[in-house]
Amino acid sequence: MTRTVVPFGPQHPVLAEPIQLELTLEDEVVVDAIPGLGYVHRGIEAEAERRPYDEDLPLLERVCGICSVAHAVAYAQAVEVLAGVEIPRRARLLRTFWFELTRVHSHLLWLGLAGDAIGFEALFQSCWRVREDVLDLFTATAGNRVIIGVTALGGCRRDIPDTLQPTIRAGLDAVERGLAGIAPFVLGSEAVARRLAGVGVIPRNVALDLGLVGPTARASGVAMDVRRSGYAAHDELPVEPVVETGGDALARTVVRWREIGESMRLCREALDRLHRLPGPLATRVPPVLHGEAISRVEAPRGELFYYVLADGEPHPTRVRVRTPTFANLAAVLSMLPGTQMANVPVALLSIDPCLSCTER
Amino acid sequence: MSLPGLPNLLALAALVAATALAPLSVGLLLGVDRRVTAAMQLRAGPPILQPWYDLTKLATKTSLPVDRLAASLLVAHVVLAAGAVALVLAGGDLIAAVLVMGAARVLFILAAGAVESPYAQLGASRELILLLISEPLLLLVAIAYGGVAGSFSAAAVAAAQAPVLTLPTLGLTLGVLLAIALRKSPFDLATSHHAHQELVKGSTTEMAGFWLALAEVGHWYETAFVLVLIALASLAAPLVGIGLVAATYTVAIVADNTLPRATWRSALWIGWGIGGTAAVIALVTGRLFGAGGL
Amino acid sequence: MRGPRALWQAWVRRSRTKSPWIVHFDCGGCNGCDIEILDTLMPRFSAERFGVINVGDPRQGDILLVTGPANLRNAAVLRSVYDQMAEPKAVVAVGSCAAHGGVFRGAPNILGGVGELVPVDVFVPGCPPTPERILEGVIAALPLLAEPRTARQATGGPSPMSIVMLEPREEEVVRVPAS
Amino acid sequence: MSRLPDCTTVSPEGLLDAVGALRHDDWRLVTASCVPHRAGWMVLYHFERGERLQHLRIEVPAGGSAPSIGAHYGAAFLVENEMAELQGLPVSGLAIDYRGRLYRDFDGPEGWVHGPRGEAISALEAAGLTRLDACVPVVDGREVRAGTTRVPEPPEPSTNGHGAAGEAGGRP
Repeated sequence: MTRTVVPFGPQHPVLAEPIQLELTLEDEVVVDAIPGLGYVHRGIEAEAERRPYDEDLPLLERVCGICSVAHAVAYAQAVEVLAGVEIPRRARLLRTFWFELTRVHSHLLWLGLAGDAIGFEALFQSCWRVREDVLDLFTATAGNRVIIGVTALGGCRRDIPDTLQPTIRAGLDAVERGLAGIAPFVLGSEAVARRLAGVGVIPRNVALDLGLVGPTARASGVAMDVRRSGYAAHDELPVEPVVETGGDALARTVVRWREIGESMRLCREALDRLHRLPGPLATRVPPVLHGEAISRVEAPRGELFYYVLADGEPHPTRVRVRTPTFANLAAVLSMLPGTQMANVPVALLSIDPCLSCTER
Repeated sequence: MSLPGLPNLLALAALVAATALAPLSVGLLLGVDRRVTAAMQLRAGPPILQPWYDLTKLATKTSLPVDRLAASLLVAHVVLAAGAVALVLAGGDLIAAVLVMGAARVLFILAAGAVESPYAQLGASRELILLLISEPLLLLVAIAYGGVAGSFSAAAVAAAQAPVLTLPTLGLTLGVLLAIALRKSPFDLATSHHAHQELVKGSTTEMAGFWLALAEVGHWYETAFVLVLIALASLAAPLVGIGLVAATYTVAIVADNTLPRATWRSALWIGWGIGGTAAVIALVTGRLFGAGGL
Repeated sequence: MRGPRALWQAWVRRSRTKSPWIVHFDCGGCNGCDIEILDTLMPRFSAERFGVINVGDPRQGDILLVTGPANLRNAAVLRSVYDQMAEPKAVVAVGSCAAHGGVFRGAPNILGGVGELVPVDVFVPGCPPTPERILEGVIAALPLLAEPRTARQATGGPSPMSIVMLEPREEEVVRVPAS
Repeated sequence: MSRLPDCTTVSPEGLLDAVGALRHDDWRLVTASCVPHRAGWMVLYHFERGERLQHLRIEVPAGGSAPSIGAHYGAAFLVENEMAELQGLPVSGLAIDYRGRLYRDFDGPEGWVHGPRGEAISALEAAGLTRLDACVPVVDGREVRAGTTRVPEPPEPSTNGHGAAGEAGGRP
């Protein structure tokens, strides 16, 4: 039995982001994994405590370039609780639209990377090709491809006028055509299923013990979805959690794939309700706040948690961000021992890790 | 193939030229391969000459210091691999050529394992598994050729007319070998042009610049070796041969673009299951219907 | 008619500028630029038509694409990755953060732009820059790959300190509305 | 002034029992938030069950420490290490202790580098690059290197901002 210590990272091409995993291998089987973090830690929480409430918004949007809408909405909600304001219905619907579109783009991005991790380059390329259509929708509605900055404290900064609706619907149709095109290579493919099945298994009780969130938890049979708490427009657009019981990389793929469809439906319903809906875009939020507030949203990777403490200063006293990957990192550590080295990227990617989120 | 009518010196010059040109034509093939793959993924691909550009660039980069043992092993690897190709081109013994190629690959594995990086060492041990898949298959192919021609000399094989049943099965085995030589699969062994792999570049992780170019040339010779073996079977019937290569290549590239790549475990089964069975069928039919018993 | 030596040199220069292998390094950014870099390899932008390959191994790379503000722990890794690359090589700083720290400038664990650590040849502005701009940045760095840095200096070619700053396009200029 | 609903204040000594009771009732640990507060710390532990939230609050005076809740929630070690490193809260009984080296290679605010380029570079060279080897988290009594695979060599001292490493090309 030869023991090798393989340093996985910090600069490893499987992930675009730096993380280090010290993998101890016995032959080709991982027996131990220890994470080394800190390569993308910026100190955003500390920096947010030095900037005014409204200037924190662009900063916190850049906690993560993929799910920036989730961070913006979560932070704005916390501030709105502190201020005790209700945001207009139009803003809630708009937030839901962009949020769910973010989920579509994030899941497609992940699916592509997962395809890449199993050496299926064509799937990688196809998923990202469809994702381009989603990014086009962001460009059409917000003017930027990735970090779109549409959220404001108390509502939204941008509107989707009714004249733009046909364009957006055509775009959504294009995305759905693209999705139908790649469907045979995702869930329809026996070879893909065989490559993913049984990799990185997390049983339901372990998922509960570790406090996993998001698609990772749902794939292990835990029916949790923060959207059920009815934030943004989810009080009028309810969501049922997509649950699978396999607990492996395949189940996580299935969950995310089905969530893409669910999010497309939510986008369309939000658009329907926005049509001819009068009303302002935002409510005014006072610059000085008191108290403490908690806000949770269902980011593409799972529950995103914000705690904001205000002490009557023009800037928050404390902004605490608990990102989904921070919670799910424990899953990686529990699933890697016993995994074949060849499956390490698949197992690691199956939780959809986002390190710029994790370390802030 | 030997050229009996010409003076020996001229024949030698022709042999050297052919051996030198062999990897260059493989580079061209790889260029086409990258274009076709890109087209299948709806991308614009690189120029056809891209592998040559890559090789020239690598060879002329400022060399980083490299382990002396690894360096000499790499040089020996290329020399032996070229020798194996030359041996077949000269009409020599196929079995000997296969063994020389095997030795060349072993030298490469030693070169990869000679450095301290765990990625290179793991890559080397997987490269060894790949060798264990392909080397027996190559031997089987050589023996099947021997059955067809009644002799192991490449010249005799080129002259012999292979039976109808033998060619497709041999083609299948050689197709599997080609997929391995092009490093299409298995993915986790791949020193392919694919960055997203858990061993980074596996066996070539620690090689750079000129030394990486050397490894690349050796790798092109391996591919050339398989191509020359394919050509041997088809000299008597060129159209069949070209058709076979095109068909196996198409299958390989379609599979590459519609399926995830195999891990080394599944590659072992697929390689031996398909390639081995086909080779054995070819061996038996070649023996039964070929030019004469051994 | 040029001699074989000149022909060979022309071929080498051509090869070097037509085969940029990319090493992507995230020095603490938010993922936005990193995903856009990967996006350049996708069908819409098809970076491979310029010979671009995304290699994971710095020893085999030609162009270092750095994103993100320089994070204090990652700074040492960045320097090490840069040192491992063989000449000729070039550095492209992608995004506002890599240029000067961007929105994170002044954050506790941030040093500033990556220019503090490695000699940057091209700055690509944007938060994040679009894939087109990133490709433009890579193409702007290609002439630098024709010769090693020392040779460039000796012959008076582009020097290591000559920085190409891509000008923002009209549509990329953000005008802050007077509130 | 809004305060958190469902928030119970307990003493640091009584924390483990309170957490154990919640664990027994299948509450999920969401996270913990640490706020420097009156020369000490205020720590909130957030729990969730069936879309309901509940919080435990402890106040740790200066010089005191918070007990690790890793016995009840194994995954808490990350957030506890984070609180220890970023807010300076001493956490006792950590199962995996990064010794304040989870994110940074510097101690506290005085090690944070600000200021113009030259100073930052020299500070990094003086402290960061050379001290990277010193960041050794301890796991189960064993020291684990958090450095890089290819151990970064301290760069050559340079006269300008761009270091001699630029010309050297290869590794030293």
